[in-house]
Amino acid sequence: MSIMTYRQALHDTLRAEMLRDENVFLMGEEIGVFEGSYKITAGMLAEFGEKRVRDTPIAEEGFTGAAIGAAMLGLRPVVELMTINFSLIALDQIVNHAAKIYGMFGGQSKVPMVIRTPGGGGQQLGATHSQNIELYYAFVPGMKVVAPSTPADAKALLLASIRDDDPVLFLENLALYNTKGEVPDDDTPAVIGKAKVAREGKDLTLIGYSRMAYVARQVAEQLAESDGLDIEVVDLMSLRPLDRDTVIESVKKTHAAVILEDDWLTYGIGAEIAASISDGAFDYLDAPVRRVAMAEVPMPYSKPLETAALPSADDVKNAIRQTLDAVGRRR
Amino acid sequence: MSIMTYRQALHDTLRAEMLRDENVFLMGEEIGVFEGSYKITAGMLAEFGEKRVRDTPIAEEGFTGAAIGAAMLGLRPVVELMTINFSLIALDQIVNHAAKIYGMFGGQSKVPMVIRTPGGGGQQLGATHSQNIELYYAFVPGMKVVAPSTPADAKALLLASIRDDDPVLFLENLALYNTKGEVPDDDTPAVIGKAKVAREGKDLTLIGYSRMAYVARQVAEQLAESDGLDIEVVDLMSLRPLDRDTVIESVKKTHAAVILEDDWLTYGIGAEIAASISDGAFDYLDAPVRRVAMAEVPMPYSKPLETAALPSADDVKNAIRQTLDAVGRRR
Amino acid sequence: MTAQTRAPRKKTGQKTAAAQDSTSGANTVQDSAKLLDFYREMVLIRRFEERTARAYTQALIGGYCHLNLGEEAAVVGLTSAMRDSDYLFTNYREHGYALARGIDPNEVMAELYGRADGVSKGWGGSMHMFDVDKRMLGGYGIVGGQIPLATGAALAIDYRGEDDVVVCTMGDGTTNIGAFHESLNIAALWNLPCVFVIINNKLGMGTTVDKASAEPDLYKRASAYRMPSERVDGLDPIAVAEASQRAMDSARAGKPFLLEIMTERLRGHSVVDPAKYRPADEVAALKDLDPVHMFADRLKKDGVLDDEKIAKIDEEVMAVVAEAAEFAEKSPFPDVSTLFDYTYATPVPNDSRRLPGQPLFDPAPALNEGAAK
Amino acid sequence: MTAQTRAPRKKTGQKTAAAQDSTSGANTVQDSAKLLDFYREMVLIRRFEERTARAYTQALIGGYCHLNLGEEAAVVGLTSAMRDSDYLFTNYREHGYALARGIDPNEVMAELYGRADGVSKGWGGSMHMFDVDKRMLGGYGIVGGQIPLATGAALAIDYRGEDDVVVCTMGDGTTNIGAFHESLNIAALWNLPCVFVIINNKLGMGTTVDKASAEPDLYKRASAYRMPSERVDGLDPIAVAEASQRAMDSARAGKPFLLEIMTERLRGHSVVDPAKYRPADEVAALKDLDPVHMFADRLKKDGVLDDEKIAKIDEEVMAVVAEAAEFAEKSPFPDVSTLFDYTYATPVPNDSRRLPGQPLFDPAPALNEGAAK
Ligand SMILES: Cc1ncc(C[n+]2csc(CCOP(=O)(O)OP(=O)(O)O)c2C)c(N)n1
Ligand SMILES: Cc1ncc(C[n+]2csc(CCOP(=O)(O)OP(=O)(O)O)c2C)c(N)n1
Ligand SMILES: [Mg+2]
Ligand SMILES: [Mg+2]
Repeated sequence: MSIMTYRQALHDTLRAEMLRDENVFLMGEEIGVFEGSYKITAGMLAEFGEKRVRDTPIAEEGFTGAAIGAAMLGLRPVVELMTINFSLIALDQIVNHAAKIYGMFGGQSKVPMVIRTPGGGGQQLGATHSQNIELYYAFVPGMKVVAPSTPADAKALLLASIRDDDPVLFLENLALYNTKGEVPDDDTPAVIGKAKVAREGKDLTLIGYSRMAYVARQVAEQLAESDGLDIEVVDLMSLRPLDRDTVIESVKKTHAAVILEDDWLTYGIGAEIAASISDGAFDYLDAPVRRVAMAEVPMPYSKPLETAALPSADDVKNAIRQTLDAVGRRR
Repeated sequence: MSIMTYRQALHDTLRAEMLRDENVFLMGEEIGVFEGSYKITAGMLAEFGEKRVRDTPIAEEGFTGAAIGAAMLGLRPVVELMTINFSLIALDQIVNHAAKIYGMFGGQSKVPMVIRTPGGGGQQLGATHSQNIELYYAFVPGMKVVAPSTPADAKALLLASIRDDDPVLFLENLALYNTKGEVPDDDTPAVIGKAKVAREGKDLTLIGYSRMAYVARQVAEQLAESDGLDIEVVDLMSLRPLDRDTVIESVKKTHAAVILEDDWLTYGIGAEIAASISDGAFDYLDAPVRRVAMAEVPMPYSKPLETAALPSADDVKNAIRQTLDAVGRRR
Repeated sequence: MTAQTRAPRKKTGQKTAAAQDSTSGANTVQDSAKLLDFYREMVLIRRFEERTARAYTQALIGGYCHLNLGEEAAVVGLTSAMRDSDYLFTNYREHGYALARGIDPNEVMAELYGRADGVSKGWGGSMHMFDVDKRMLGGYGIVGGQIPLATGAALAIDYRGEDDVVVCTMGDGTTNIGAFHESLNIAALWNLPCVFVIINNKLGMGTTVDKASAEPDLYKRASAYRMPSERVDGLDPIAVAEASQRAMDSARAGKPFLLEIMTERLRGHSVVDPAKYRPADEVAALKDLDPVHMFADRLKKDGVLDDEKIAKIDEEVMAVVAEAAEFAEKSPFPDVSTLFDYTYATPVPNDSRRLPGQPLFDPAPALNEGAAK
Repeated sequence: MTAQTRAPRKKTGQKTAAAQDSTSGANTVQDSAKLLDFYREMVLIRRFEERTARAYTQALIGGYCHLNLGEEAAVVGLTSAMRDSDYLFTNYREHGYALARGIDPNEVMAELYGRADGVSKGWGGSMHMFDVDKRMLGGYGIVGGQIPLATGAALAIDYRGEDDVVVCTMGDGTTNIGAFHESLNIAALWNLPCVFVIINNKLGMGTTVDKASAEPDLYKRASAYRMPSERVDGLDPIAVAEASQRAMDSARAGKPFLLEIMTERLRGHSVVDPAKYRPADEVAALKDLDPVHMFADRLKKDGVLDDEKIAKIDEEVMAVVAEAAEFAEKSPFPDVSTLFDYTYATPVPNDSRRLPGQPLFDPAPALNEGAAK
């Protein structure tokens, strides 16, 4: 067990997997000479050489597709897409090819690959560079989508993703790279398709993933201090498959739920969570499921506007209080 | 008022708008010499010439982007994307450019364009050609997304879309092209962002859009006959903006809802509808909102598999009966 | 059965010198046995596609269905230059390639019929033939979608230091899409063993090459990547075989190649397209541009073939095709219970296996049966 | 205020003959006033960008921030060949273009600061400068994203039979993306009045051209579209101006053009990049490759400029830049109440105007306050 950043956990895990299996190799823009836009691959080119750490041309569709083809022949490419915003250019290759090849050809060819890419907002990157569009992948049967929120989960889920025989979209987050946490030394992969209760509680279930699971844990601790509330936090960890049972078991216990998400509210990831809870815990809910999400605008550059558009910890706290209020009025 | 097919309504409306406004022009693959994959543009090249009916190279990203650029200078392009599946190649231009340009530059440039494209399944077109991915557009602030289910609505919404100053994704459906209905002669545009009650009823609200609104109306009629049920049908018509009020008003009256969709269940369009109803009509619902959607698999080619993967009228009827059953047990 | 059948070889990352395998490949195609083989294969494709068209009108085949009629010489010449261990990626117009790569016509027809014995188990249909053993790694329906994949397969070969070649075919209209550009650049940049083949039938669906490509001499586009390229008459299987051999040799030596094969499309874009948009004289001229007839005439002139042999070959081929149709018709449809078998290769918890009629959760019990409220 | 300011002209769909407007354009740049103008503009860009870098480190500017340092001659030479009515589409490295197109430096700096007086009202920031009056139709942050848009703008010009030209700049690394290929093909196919300009600074972020492009002589890629093209020394503003004029003339006459301008990147990819990956000798050599210094030396040699004038220009420019920074700092931030003003140009019902903290529905009343259950 050692304490390290989310970035370090990713770096070390990638490196260990490269050492373990020579079929694992890296592809992406600026991952070699430049050492990665966010430095996850720092030092890798020097250690592994150009064959296994491939700087690509700016051609997301071409090189992502090439990774798919290489995976069809049994290699295990790990692609870095600089941010999830640029993945739109590769979307056809991912959705219409990586996610389809196993099924469309009757199970004849696996596509064992990982696409690592950070989402994020709040960095004043403007409308095209601040989106959280994991929905585009989570929606697609054939894809697996994971979204760790801690360094330990980043390690365990990356291990699982690289060793999985299906295409996995591995969602990182710009704001998490420098966060720290304990990371176990052994390399036990996580189970893709499982959520976890990150904090036990009885008053309300707070649900998040990636950065918003991090925020959820913080808010829960703060509300314990400030309001004496006992909030249960569920970290989804995997968006596809989606572990509804863990969420619903929690809500059956707490009778109330708030969902945090960084993407737009309407049709966002939280819609499915809210719909599932409202269905599966219908007779247990004491108030409507509340969603806290980004304002539905193209993200503005200017700081005050950006701040207003993004959910804050206070927004979450208010949503929790209002929901508990509604519960109170119904009990 | 005359009776015509959905195809004819689209064709006639396009033609009328071309005659009305010389800034309106058509772009797309095979819309001219070939007269359109689904013949919506039949005869147009002969009537309007190459300048206004442009056969493009197979380059969805390039020509969709060119339409955006032309719209920025005040033209009103109507792009045909042969099926919505191919729109993935143009997604970056649509999501990161068409939908962003008005906001990202502080309102300096409008993007008055329409992207017409059919969704659909059930034609044995296999995994990559049978998807319903309107979600990808409905999710995005800055886009408008409409999805008519009748020839009359096709006309009214196409008029509204062409005359709107924002990028509109106009969703058609392969299975609707040959359906018939009455179409008014006058050219009153619909209001984008409004749903409608397509059939009044009191027992349960059945919600759909595009082909599934058509199925919903049929099922409602059949159940009136067979089971003596009085089903209210809400046709969403617009997926972005989404008219939650019309849906929720209906559910407040009927106390039960079933959603029909052609896309995959998890994270599909229905998730938002279900979440919204469960929230906005929380105290009125007598049973969980039920969703009937496609099986979550890459669509197989083989007919029996495809049929099994797609929701049938019987599936919808069962879902309605089971929901009313659950209502009964709770009342 | 997966595509990863090959044990990785010593990973030098270096191209091994392309040791020419004289039994595969077709450096010389002048001996008459080979010529007859060419002819027989061309006739097989012709008859198979004619039968396919018929089955389609009988509603035994569904979806989109694109035929290789007019491209028989191109298909046969090109595949003759491939070794058994070379890989092929192609598009939705690929029945002929499946046959030419040695896939059992029964399985190809069964796929068209959507049956369990189909080469893709009925999951793919006309546009998506795949056979891992024959190294045919797919028919693809998205225009250009196969090009990045093929490039990646070539990357895998190079990564392992193997010496197979990937052949990637596409239509003329496909050269205008971004994936073409990105892939050819990557292949040339990384010296990948890949031959990109443009089957130029001079039409997209109804759009002619000069209405789609600012450089209508498509092979010249290779210059944007410093890639060698060549154009060849695709109605002549021998010319195609020879040009293909040059292309394969180049790729095997680490220089990817762009080969443009000029063909004719004898029918519509797909089975249902009457192609009314084609000028009458162009259609009339097609009669003299039928590669099967042309090759028969030539072989007759050269004394390799006579009317009797032609009839015999036709009879043999018709029997094969008839058997394929019979086999397909008798083959069972895939069982609906297999619907969820191919979403994931590695099973994981919470994967949805719900049919459309099934509820997400078991119906809630009545209020008095144990709800918490 | 929208980009659609121009009344459509008679829609002939025909290109009007490009009547040369001798007051705009820069057919001859040999007179010393013009040379001094060039120099002054180059210095303005230089000082402005230096100030930008400083403001960034002071956290007055956020997000990504890419500078034109080293590209001053390219920017000034290229824009000098444009008429006021010509359009410009560019990428995220565009502050210099904004200045060179005559946008008030105050507004450019205010945009960088994210203020309401910014040229994009604070919504765009460093990467997204837009000014409809100056016909600068955007800075774009998605690599290659601007190329289809520029092509479409040229289509609109052609559609209306107008005779403006669209200039579309991009980096060297951008020539490897699909949008480049698709757009150049369309522009050439339809004879659109567009000049595509590659600002070749020989680097993507840290990736050199020869590691990214199989044809590193990027202007040669035009041949894949039968498009005329040329490469020019981008450290020499006069050479750039002349080459740009040829390119503009070609485009105005209906022949789109690919112009490659060779430049140097004097700093990192963006303000925060120390560019440690560049070899020491390469960095050292940059000293002699500074276009501002080179042009000053040349003008001094030609007697157009002397140290005194240099100092004076510098002083004037520094004042402009200082004022811009002051203006920016004083300009208000956009009001949060405007957050929902630019989602749609045509208002429609049910558009979401909810802040993250607001519920989707008003809190439900307590059960006894009128619920239906
Ligand atoms: C991305 C994409 N766009 C459009 C289509 C529809 N489409 C299928 S085939 C075709 C024409 C292809 O022409 P070409 O590349 O010349 O191949 P050919 O059919 O002539 O063999 C088109 C436009 C598609 N399948 N994929
Ligand atoms: C589609 C896309 N991919 C990646 C990026 C990240 N990115 C921003 S600039 C850049 C390098 C561009 O290099 P070049 O085209 O040479 O322009 P330069 O920055 O040198 O002016 C990259 C990879 C992006 N913005 N968009
Ligand atoms: Mg063709
Ligand atoms: Mg560059």
